[in-house]
Amino acid sequence: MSKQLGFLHNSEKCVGCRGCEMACKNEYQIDAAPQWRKVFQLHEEDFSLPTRMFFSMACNHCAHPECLRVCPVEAYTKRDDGIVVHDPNRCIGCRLCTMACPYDRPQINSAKKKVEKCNLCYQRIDNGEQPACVAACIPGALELVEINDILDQKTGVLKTLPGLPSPKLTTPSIRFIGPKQGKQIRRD
Amino acid sequence: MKLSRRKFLGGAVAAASSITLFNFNLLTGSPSASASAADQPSEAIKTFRNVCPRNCYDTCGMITYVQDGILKKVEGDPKHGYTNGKLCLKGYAYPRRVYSPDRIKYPMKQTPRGSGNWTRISWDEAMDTIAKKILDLKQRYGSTLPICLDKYSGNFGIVHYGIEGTMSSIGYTTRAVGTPCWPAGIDAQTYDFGTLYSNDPEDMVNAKYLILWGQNAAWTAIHSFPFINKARERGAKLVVIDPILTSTASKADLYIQVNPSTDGALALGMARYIIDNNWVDWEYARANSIGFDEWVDYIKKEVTLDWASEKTGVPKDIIMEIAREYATAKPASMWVGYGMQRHTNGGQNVRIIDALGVMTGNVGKSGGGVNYGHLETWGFNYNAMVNAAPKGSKGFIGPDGKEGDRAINMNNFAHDVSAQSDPPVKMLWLACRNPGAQDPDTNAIEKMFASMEFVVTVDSFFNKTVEMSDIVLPATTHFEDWDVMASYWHYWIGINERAIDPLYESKSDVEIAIELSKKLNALEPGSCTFPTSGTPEEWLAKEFNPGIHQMLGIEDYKELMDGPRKANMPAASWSDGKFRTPSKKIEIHCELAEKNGLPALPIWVDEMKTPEKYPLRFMTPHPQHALHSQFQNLDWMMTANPEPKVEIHPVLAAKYGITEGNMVKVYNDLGSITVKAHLTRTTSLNVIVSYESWYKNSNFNVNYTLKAIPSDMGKQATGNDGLAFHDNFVMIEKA
Amino acid sequence: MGDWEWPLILFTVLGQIAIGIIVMLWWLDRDRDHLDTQLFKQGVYVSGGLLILALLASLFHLGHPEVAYRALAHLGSSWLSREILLFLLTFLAWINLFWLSRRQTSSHPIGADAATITTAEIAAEGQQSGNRSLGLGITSVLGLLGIASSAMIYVLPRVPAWNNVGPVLFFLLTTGLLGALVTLVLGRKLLHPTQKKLLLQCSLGCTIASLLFYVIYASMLSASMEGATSLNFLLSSPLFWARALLGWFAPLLLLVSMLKNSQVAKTNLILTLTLFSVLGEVLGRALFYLSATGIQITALF
Amino acid sequence: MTFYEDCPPHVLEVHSQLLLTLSQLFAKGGEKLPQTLIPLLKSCSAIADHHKVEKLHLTNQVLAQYSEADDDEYLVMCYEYNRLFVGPAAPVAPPYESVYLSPDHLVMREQTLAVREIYRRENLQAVGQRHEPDDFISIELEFAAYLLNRIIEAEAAKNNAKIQLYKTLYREFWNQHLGLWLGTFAHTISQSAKHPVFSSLSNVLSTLSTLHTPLNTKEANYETFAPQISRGSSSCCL
Repeated sequence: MSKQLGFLHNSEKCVGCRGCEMACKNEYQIDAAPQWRKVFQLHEEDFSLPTRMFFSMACNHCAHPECLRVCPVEAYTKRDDGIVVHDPNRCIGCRLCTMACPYDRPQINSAKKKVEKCNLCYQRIDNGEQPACVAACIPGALELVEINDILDQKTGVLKTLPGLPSPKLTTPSIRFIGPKQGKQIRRD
Repeated sequence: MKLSRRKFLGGAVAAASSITLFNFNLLTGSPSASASAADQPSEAIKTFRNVCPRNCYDTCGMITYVQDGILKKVEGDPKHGYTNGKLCLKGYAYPRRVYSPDRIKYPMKQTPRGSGNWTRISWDEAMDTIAKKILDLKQRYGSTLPICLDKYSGNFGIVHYGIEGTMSSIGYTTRAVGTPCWPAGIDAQTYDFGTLYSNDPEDMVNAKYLILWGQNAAWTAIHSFPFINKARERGAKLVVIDPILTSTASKADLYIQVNPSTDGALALGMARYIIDNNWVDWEYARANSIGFDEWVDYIKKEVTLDWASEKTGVPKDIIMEIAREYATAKPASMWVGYGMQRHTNGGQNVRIIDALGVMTGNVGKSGGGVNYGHLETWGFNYNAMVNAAPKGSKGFIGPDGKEGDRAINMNNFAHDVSAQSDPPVKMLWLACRNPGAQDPDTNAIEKMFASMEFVVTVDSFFNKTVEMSDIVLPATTHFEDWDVMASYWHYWIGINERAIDPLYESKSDVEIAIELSKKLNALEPGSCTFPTSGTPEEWLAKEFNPGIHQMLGIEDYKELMDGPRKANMPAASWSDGKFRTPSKKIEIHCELAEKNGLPALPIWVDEMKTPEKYPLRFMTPHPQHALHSQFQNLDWMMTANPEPKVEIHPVLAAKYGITEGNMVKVYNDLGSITVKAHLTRTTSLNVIVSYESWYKNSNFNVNYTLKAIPSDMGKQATGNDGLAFHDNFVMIEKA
Repeated sequence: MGDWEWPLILFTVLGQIAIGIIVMLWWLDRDRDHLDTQLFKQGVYVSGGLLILALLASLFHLGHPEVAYRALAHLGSSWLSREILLFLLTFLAWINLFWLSRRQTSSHPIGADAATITTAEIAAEGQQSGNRSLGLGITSVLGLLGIASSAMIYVLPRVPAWNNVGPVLFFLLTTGLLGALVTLVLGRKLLHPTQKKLLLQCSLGCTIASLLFYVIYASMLSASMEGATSLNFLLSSPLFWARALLGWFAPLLLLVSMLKNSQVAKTNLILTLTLFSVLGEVLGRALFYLSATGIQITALF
Repeated sequence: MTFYEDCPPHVLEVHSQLLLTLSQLFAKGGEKLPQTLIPLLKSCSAIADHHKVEKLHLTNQVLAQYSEADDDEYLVMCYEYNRLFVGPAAPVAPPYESVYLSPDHLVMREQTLAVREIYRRENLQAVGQRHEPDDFISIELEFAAYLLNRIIEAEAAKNNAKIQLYKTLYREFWNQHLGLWLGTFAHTISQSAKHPVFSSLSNVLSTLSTLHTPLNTKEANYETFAPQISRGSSSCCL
């Protein structure tokens, strides 16, 4: 594998507008229930001051994808650029990947009885376009990046946020810029 | 399984002959079927330009992808310089709106109203029934005044003003006048500057200091964030003043949880400190305004920092800090949100904030401004709206002696409709409006609707208002219409093409007017002046005029099909110093206000007192997944946000024994709602918050508890005072 | 928290009984002639029937059972692929047993006159029982490997309650316990008392081991947050206490009293004991799935 | 069990009539039940007599009883019809194939395009194409009736090639479309129908559906259906 693509999510910029979540659904006209990408609001108590802080998460295209490891039909493949692609034509709906992924990103589509997930819009990337979610992010909080040491050595780049499973499990290809809190003048 | 077509099809002739043998009702010979087309079942994808017509700051440019006549997906229009090729979560959900099986498909009649007994009727029958009712009322009462129109913001497309035109063309009618959303602030700016006119929001990047005052852009104006962020990257500080720690406030450098309705006191405290330190831009203020020194004297005499601090709950040092920063960071920009003026002193508070902007010389400056909204780009012909009343129409004699429509207050609709007696209101026409969900005092609305003889609603979904109607007419979505949309925030104008054919039997408001006109004139020639011809695109074309052409730098509306255009206006409003007040200056001392029974000066007016019985303020701001009663009913939204909640501070909740997820009854004299509790410290101890919305298959409606208390301003520019939505007081208990 | 996974519960428990029977037959067959041919036949048939049922049940877990064969595609890293392969091989080995059992002449009643047996018959029988033992051995080994693979599927880093030796241990103990008891039921009229005793001792051993390991396993669980959630779920679930009663305490009492009082031959007791244990194991397996708590994103919304 | 298309022409005629009367019932709507219920009853009786379907006899009794209803009763039926199928409140059982078969339960999905394509192969198109979904139940039923009539014509002309072709086409259309959703549609109606006439209508639809059961079980699973989806889905999707 020559490189590993992934997401850089800037929680400082993310306002939880959920545009990415719906842009993903719009691009693929995903059914109501599955949420390939989802915006999560962090727990208030994880911060010194109450706040509305968010991160947006789709498939993390892990360096050690558990979905790929456990899948009995090889529905998952990892491309040279690190994208973990799920092929619904191979999927038999055994749901093992949904048990194995700590991020709950492969999700069963109960109508199709198959699993589906974010494929990082590889066809758009191959066309030189941004993934639909990144293209839709208005505050510029979501970026497509190459996950490498240079990125990890940058100050402020985090491997995880409070409330997320340990990255040791699957080595997810996502990095964060942590939420920053301003000063608050409160009445409680 | 795949059949070779040529084997059994001798071409069109064979098919035609077979058609003669079988009596088709729903199928017909297909003209397009040819051997070559047969190998290409799908057309290439076509794209169309649309503009989101919702009541929203952002009015996004959209690109719609259509294949085989079916809308496949939507994207932002990259040629739109403010929305920049991106949509919000609601915008991306549009395909679900168009193709939801829940859509209203045909004209339908309910007998009796509210029974749920609906029959499908033809357009002809619908128009016949409506026309006969109109003529009947006209005959019985000698005018069309018993017919009342309530239209507002469901679709802000210019051609949709054909709804008003429909009414004008049948005679003088009763009109719900006003705007529920923002009139107090509009009047405040009208008194001060002559009208509301904000800087180009893209100009926010030039601000060195940015105060968002009662404005939750993250939910209601998300496209402003790149500009705010750009300003911050250039070193600007972002201050958010809001009773609720919103998503926007969570991003601020400084968040101030002000006591609700005391924003004016905070601004006055700031003004006092600015005067004390002589950071006043005396030159600008004195050259451009009248009454400034009078106001300074008032402050020196009446306002102290201690008072302001006590009133607002904001520590003195913080008032001093923001006063210093706002006054000395030049330029500094303020964005006054619509939330903060929904109080009984809301307009007055905006006037104080306006004066603060004037005092610091931030008005008329790029990177500055006291920005509220504008209507500078709305100079269309309103061709569909302007129809003379039929000859001999009898109207309502207004206080000025002129005969015309009878205006009633949109913001106290239930009461005002019922209060009319000469003649009484007997029929309602509702379009782009859902008073059943959005008006105050839902119980009163229900009663008023029940007292009507006839109610017609034009809508796309079965909401509370449709539920209370006699006839519902299916409305097209904006993808099925031709239209043009301007924004009340940014300076862009875009054309809205018909991307797909109208689904089922839906019609646009102008098409409905045409049908009605045909019918009325057939029944009683000359009874309706609405033109009976013109394609939807022709109707659109008639909205343009040289002024709009010049503003957009185009010669023909068709040029807009290449992309939206930005009005050719300076980045800073009022930069020419030509204010539109009677005095042509900023009127810090405003005689018009005084004439209207308001203080002439932007002085403090006390907020509404909390009633003893109902100690909790119930704020019901705009939701994230919906725009009023639009969007939240769609499947994607119901998955992402399945149920309403009420946000309660944990300490307050503990007092009432409420824990996370408990059902809570929120009530006052007017009514009650029961809703799930979410405990959060984003609100304060005496404020509970629930976001207004219409959820599918739910009767949740915050307005059951909301009294129609007017805000202090609105009459001057919008015809009626606004609504003090956020001065709603309740009690809670565990349900 | 997991779901009530009927197809998986049936597949694993029935599969484990099926293989357990073969293992027990193999064990009883370790000395020639000790395994009654009738019991061998019955055992093989019942085991095969259960194995087929188990495999069928597993299909119901799939969204698309019609393409279940594809599950063999990822032997490189998927324990599910390996499990399917091993179960299919076990089934092939079972077909061999089935074929052997069809050819097996009835064994002689215990205490029959040895003089009536010709040398040729002895030789043939020796050959037969040699093949039989080999067949049982191969089937047992493949089956046990299959069961271990089954268990390995659940050894997921994401699920602390499973990410340990627990699944393998418990699956094998179920195999031993239910294999022994069902064999005992099948051979209640055909087994020597000593053989019965052996099987009962085996059951007792498995039950005690199961209980002991469960206690250790439970104490291990509390180490991680998700494990603790699983544990809390278990301890507060009436199902768990039903499982403990049916699968551990009642069988322990019965087994101890049966072995102590040499009531090894009492059919009613054997049936009761087996019923309890089977129910206990089914409940235990249901809980295994129900209590699985994965490490996951914890967020407000 | 014989398949529809293998029946002799006079039986096909009976079936075609049932499809057409059902098509007309849904096309004309709840307001025209006084006109569409009696023809439906007639064709149901013909089917019941021919196939000896006990359930249908009972159903026919109910239909017969209500086909003689007075205007008030017909009005009640009309309201119920609109509640079930039309609106304006979100209808309980929208009569469009894709609402049942597309995973997202919307109109104008891949099924709509697939039937449009099948009509087009016969040089036909829905009168309301692009306004009304092509997979509206009435259109599908009319098309099915049309195919049966083509078989009857071909039988009359003794044109074996055509007989085979139309039989294949009919089977294909039934197995990939009507047969896949009529059962669910009927079930949805029966779950919420508040008037006996619609329980009966549901019975007629499910009988229609089960008369084809041997074919359904053979092919009507997801896999045969999946290629339809991928063919129909737009190129802007994966």
